[in-house]
Amino acid sequence: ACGASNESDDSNSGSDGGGDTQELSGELVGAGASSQQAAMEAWQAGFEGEYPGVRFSYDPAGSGAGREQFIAGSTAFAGSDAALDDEELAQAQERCAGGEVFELPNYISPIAVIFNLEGVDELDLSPATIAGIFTGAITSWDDPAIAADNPDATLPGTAITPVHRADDSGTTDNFTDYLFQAAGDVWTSEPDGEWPLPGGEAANQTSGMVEVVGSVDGAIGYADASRAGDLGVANVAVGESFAAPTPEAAAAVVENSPAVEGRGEYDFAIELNRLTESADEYPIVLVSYHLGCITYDDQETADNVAAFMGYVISEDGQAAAAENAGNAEISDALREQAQTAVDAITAG
Amino acid sequence: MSTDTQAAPPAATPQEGPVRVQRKLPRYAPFGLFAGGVAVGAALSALTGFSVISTVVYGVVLGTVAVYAASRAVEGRRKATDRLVTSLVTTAFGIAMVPLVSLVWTVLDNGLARFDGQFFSNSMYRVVGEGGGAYHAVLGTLIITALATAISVPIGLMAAIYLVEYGTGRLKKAITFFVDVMTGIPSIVAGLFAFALFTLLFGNDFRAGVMGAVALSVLMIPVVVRSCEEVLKLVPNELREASYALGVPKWRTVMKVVLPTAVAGLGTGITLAVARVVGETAPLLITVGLITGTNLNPFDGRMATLPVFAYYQLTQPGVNEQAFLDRAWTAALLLIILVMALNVVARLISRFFAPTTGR
Amino acid sequence: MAKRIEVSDLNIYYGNFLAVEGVNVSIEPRSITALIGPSGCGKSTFLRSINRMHEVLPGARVEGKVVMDGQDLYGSDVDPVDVRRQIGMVFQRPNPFPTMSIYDNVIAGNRLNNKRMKRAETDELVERSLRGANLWNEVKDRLDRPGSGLSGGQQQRLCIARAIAVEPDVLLMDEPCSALDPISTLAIEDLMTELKERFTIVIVTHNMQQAARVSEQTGFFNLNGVGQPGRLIEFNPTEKIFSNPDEKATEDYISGRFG
Amino acid sequence: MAKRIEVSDLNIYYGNFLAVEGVNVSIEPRSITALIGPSGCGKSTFLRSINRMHEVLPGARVEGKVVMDGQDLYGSDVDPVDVRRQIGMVFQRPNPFPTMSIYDNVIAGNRLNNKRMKRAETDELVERSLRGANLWNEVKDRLDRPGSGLSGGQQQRLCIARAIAVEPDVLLMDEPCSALDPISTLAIEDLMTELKERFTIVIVTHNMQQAARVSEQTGFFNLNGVGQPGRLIEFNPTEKIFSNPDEKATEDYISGRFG
Amino acid sequence: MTVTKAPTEPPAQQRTIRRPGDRIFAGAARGSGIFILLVLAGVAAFLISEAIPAFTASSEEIPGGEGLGDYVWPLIAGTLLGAVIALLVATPLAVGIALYVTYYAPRRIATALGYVIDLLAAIPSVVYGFWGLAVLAKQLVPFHEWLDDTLGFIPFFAGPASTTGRTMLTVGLVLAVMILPIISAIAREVFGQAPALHREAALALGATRWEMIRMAVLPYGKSGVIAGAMLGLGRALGETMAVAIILSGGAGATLNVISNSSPSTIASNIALRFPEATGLGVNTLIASGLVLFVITLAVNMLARWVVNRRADFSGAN
Ligand SMILES: Nc1ncnc2c1ncn2[C@@H]1O[C@H](COP(=O)(O)OP(=O)(O)OP(=O)(O)O)[C@@H](O)[C@H]1O
Ligand SMILES: Nc1ncnc2c1ncn2[C@@H]1O[C@H](COP(=O)(O)OP(=O)(O)OP(=O)(O)O)[C@@H](O)[C@H]1O
Ligand SMILES: [Mg+2]
Ligand SMILES: [Mg+2]
Ligand SMILES: O=P([O-])([O-])[O-]
Repeated sequence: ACGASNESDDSNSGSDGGGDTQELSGELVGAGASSQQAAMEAWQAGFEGEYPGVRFSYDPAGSGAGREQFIAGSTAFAGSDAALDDEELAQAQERCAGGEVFELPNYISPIAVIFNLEGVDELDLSPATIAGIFTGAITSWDDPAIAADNPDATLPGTAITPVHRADDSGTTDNFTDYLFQAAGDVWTSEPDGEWPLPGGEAANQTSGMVEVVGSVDGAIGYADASRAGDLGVANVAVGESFAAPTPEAAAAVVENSPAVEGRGEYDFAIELNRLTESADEYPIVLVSYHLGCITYDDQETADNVAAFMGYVISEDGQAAAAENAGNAEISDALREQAQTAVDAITAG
Repeated sequence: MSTDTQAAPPAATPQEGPVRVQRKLPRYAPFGLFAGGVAVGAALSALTGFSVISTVVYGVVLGTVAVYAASRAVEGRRKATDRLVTSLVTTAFGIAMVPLVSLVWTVLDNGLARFDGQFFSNSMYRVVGEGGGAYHAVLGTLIITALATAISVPIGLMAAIYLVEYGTGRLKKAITFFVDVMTGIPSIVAGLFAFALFTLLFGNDFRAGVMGAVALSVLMIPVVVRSCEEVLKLVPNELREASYALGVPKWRTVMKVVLPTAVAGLGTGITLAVARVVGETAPLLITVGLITGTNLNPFDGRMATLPVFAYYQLTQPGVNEQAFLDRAWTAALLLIILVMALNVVARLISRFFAPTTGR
Repeated sequence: MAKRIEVSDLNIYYGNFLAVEGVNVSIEPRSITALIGPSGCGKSTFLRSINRMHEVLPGARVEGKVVMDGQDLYGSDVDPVDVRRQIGMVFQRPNPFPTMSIYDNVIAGNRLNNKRMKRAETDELVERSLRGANLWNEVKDRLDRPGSGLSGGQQQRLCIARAIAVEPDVLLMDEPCSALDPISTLAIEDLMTELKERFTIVIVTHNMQQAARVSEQTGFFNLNGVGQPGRLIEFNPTEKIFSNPDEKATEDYISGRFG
Repeated sequence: MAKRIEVSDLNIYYGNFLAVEGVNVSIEPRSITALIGPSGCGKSTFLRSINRMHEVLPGARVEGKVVMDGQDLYGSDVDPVDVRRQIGMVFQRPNPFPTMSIYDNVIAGNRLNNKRMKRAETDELVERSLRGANLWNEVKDRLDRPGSGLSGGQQQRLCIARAIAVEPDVLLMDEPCSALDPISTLAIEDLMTELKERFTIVIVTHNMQQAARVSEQTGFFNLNGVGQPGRLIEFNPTEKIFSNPDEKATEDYISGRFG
Repeated sequence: MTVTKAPTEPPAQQRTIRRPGDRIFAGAARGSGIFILLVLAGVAAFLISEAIPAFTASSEEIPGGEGLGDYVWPLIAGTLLGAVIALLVATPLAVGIALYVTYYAPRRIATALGYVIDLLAAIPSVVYGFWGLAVLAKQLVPFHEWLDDTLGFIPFFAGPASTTGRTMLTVGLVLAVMILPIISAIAREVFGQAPALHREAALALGATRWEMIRMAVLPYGKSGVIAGAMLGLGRALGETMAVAIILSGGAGATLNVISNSSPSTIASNIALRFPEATGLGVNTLIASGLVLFVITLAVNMLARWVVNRRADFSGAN
């Protein structure tokens, strides 16, 4: 009687094509990265369509919080912009009845270098130039370094306002990781979720970043490519050419990156290849994982997690997410790999 | 300064009247002078590069100075001071209107897009992209706020009563002092505290609306105590004595004489306290999280609330960004309407009880 | 149900300030006792100590005994609320409840104590009390209006009506007529004379004619100097006080000037 | 600097309620005028309309003229603040400023006009005013204490001191002695007699002996019934009023009972 | 009801017996007061126990690698700076508004105007944040430049002026708007209650409206204004989301309120870092919360000391 009009059991369930809704019940609780929130909405909606009996919730509390809650056992799975470190891995295994942990790179999204410069729509930037801009070494848009990357462009003398994230974020972590690996001497700070340099213009969340870059002529920042909107998006030097942050290029770089060494059978954490020279790959990519147990204490949770992860990596699931969040779909190779983990989930 | 302001100079006495009517500015002179000041201010700001803010600032300053100077010259120091304060006080009100209008305009401008039936009847259950609504979040906010109010108002009001009617010595001092300290607890810390408390009591995976209500209560209680205390202090002792002298026990005196006399102020205070917490995001983010469906049971499971809903819609939109932003602003608009409605209810209640003042 | 009140060795303090010292007096039942004396000598303070209203002020306290029909009102087993229920009071400054209508003000003593009464009963009580206080005609058409909209004298009479509506055994009145016109004063005096058939009445007044007119016993308070405590100088039948007082101070005060 | 006040066709309203109707009277300078009448007939209301204190109440307004030495006090070019500066007032209920010391209360009015008075001057002024109000001896040792800690009568005298400290041309007093003992009353009466050499004084009193003692002129207010406006029934020299009034109503009222 | 003169001898009330109703009611009132103290003690205990690891950790382990002191110091500066700006701007404004509503505005619309200001309290802090970011900050850019140009010699306005306006000054102003309704609502209540008796006493002495207010209203309402200001200050010190959204924070301690490198505030820093924080990071954030707690304590002690110096003349009763 008190439900929302779109929640009544009979009206909606299974209406979108799935046909055979399955008999699962109970709860499925996850928490973690907010980066995948938009994709998660799509996954949740699709999953709830197929399994109307399961009460699903995902708390976009942040990757760190997600990992902690998972380890503490208060959630069944976590979303995380970073793979578990060794210490966390040990704790996670303990939480998983002493068994194995899965880490699936299910959300892949290119990070765009966004800019707002009157009269300039196209911009190519090399890693060293980007780093120079963000360290404050390059202060004006007509700097020779930028001109060298863009021989054909007419660049104004506008001052550059570099904008970084004020909050601790996966986006910053990946962006600084890229600069650290690709920019050579120009960038010396260790990669970190918190912006490592003092001072400068800082903005909260991707939305703050987009707002600030959008409001200041001469501003430059970095954000999830799907959120760039009307802002200029720079092409980033890859080898001899410049690549745009397309989903395909992002998926490609993930597929071709090596796995992290010495992890479990179902732990597919990867070491992103930031130094790729392939023109089809875009190196500034954020990968957000789903973390969970291979063995759960109870059957219900195991079934629910398996069903959810199965849906997420399915073509339907990936397509739904891509449509809502603008991220890259995982490749077939990654899907097959992930499927082995999903199949292995049991209770015990 | 002191010598030339001595009393009203008899020189300033015009016509025959016995009341030493000092010369007076004509009725509309202050307005005219003020307008003149604003005009000069506009000209000045045009010289220095025209902008709305500088025009207003220069204008108000010059207008005020013009009125003061003219009044000072014609009517003397006291009258001039009076006019100056009138200008200042009116300006203060005007200044406050600027952000208010701007804020309300911003919220209305952005929030009316989705102010439709669907928004009130639908939740976000299985909604991707466009559509959906905040039905679940509205109910969540109402339930959690009601719960927080139910916790905070009795405790806060009783504590205020203690402070005003019973308190003595150290305990009173301690409570007054620490209630002030409590107002400084950051909302996010309140959330962390409630989270830790419930985790301690009910284990790791316990999540419920009541956690949020407790977090909000930590923020709300000091506001209730402080504002109620101030209002109760204003009830004249005469009335208490009149009641005691009729053989009415103290507690009945408090309940039936003191509280009704102060009810209008209490209403304001409690409304203020509710308004203070109803829009809180951080503590709810930590404690009750967010779900897409409707949960009406505050003792089990996560709940959606309007501020958290708005926050995520604003900060984590999908590709179809506008749909998310629209939902966020409409949620904000709804919050404002909610508090307004509450305000009206409080006024009605107090109108019902309030003393009709006479001499 | 009138009561005899015996006060012995009463000292009354505001914090550390001794305001009234060593009062010994016996107040007869079914009589009117008047208290007179210069301003600030402690008449109000003494009056308030009889029904334990004094102690509601922070730091205020008394030493000594106030015995009503054998029971020490300051005894450790006595509830001040019960004392005040039996000893009513009218204050120097009228203090009707601003949240209540005139009607509700009159029956406040009953209402506030949650006494259930039938509507007809309360109507009757309100009319009787207001008539007693000589206010009925002026307010009978606006009983539902707030009590604070009345003139000063009307307010005072409303407070008198409120006090007699609870039918106490003893009625303390602190200058009840100081804000009243002669007609109302007369009515109140008649009322007192009527009430004393059943009640014990103690009245503080600056109007010595009033004291002479209505009271059987008169007490004269005085103080030796500023900062000194007030004392009950003389307590005697009113006739004697006004014709042939024992004390020189009393005579000086009374002959100084009449009301 | 005493002033003659002429009131013509004055109607005084509280919102839509006509409280006082059609007052015509001329108040002589250098004299004391007493206003008497039953409670609620509008004496206070009329008094407050003379110095434009009436209009501070929401909805309160007047019609008609109050002319002081040829100038209409309700004229459009007259500032009520100036009116009140010259027509001082003492209220029925004492109202010292609770946040000020006794000393500061006395010179509160003077401080307004003259920010920087020499300490010696103010000391002198405070003493003179307090002596005038017969309060000096009682409070001289605690001038720096809050005015609210005094007894009712002391507070009233403090207010009188405050009003005379600004030396107004006209002094309005609303039952100034109703809370005072005979000695203080006498002192205030003496003070009035002294002040009338220079000032015009209007006093509301319920004490007809007081009216007879101190006033030259007396006005009798009355009202025909409840809800009716009060009227000035008779205005005559005091002697005449008390011996041979023109109106039957006056005679009835006065002979009804004295003080 | 003031506690100025505590009786030196045992008060007479000791002998007073209380009726059951009174005992229960008084007990409930007292219990509520004590309960509040317990809650606060709970919060303090929580903060302390969670903060201890951060205090005992070696300085390299603290985020930033320079130790807890270096981590928290800029945050303290930022917190105080923002709150002080807010209080300095809001208190006089709120008093002005309250006076306007109670004694200056046309009577018929006065109450309505009061509610209008209350609307400011109804606006959620997230909305303040986005409004500050998208509307106010931009409008204030020229003001920042003007301050830099004309008052640049004062350390507070040393510049360089921010090009986005997302500065401590803007945050202070937004906080001022947020606390305005709190202070003005309480001030309005107490000003409105100033006894007519005393207001009339002032007017009858020939006081102008302002002088009447100074003599009879302000002294009476002083404690209320202070109470409101303390509530407002608490809110300003603890405001989380609005500051997190508006401020371009994260820099070291500075007095400069108009540049784009401001220190963050304690509360907003917690909000920005907490979701991604793990282990000692969490402890450090909570330690900073404890510091804010102590700051609030100190500020209140100071305020109380100032207020109590003339408590004898409190207007109430
Ligand atoms: N609340 C109080 N705190 C301290 N002292 C007080 C208080 N009330 C009265 N006093 C002092 O106690 C003494 C007696 O005061 P009280 O009011 O009893 O006088 P009173 O005889 O009733 O005078 P009046 O005729 O003027 O009413 C005075 O010196 C007065 O200043
Ligand atoms: N604030 C007010 N609002 C409405 N009516 C009022 C107000 N004050 C007084 N009145 C009414 O105006 C009439 C005259 O009152 P006023 O106070 O002038 O009487 P008074 O002659 O001074 O009486 P008293 O001798 O009792 O003081 C009364 O009917 C009273 O009820
Ligand atoms: Mg007395
Ligand atoms: Mg009167
Ligand atoms: O996805 P974020 O962690 O950068 O907000």
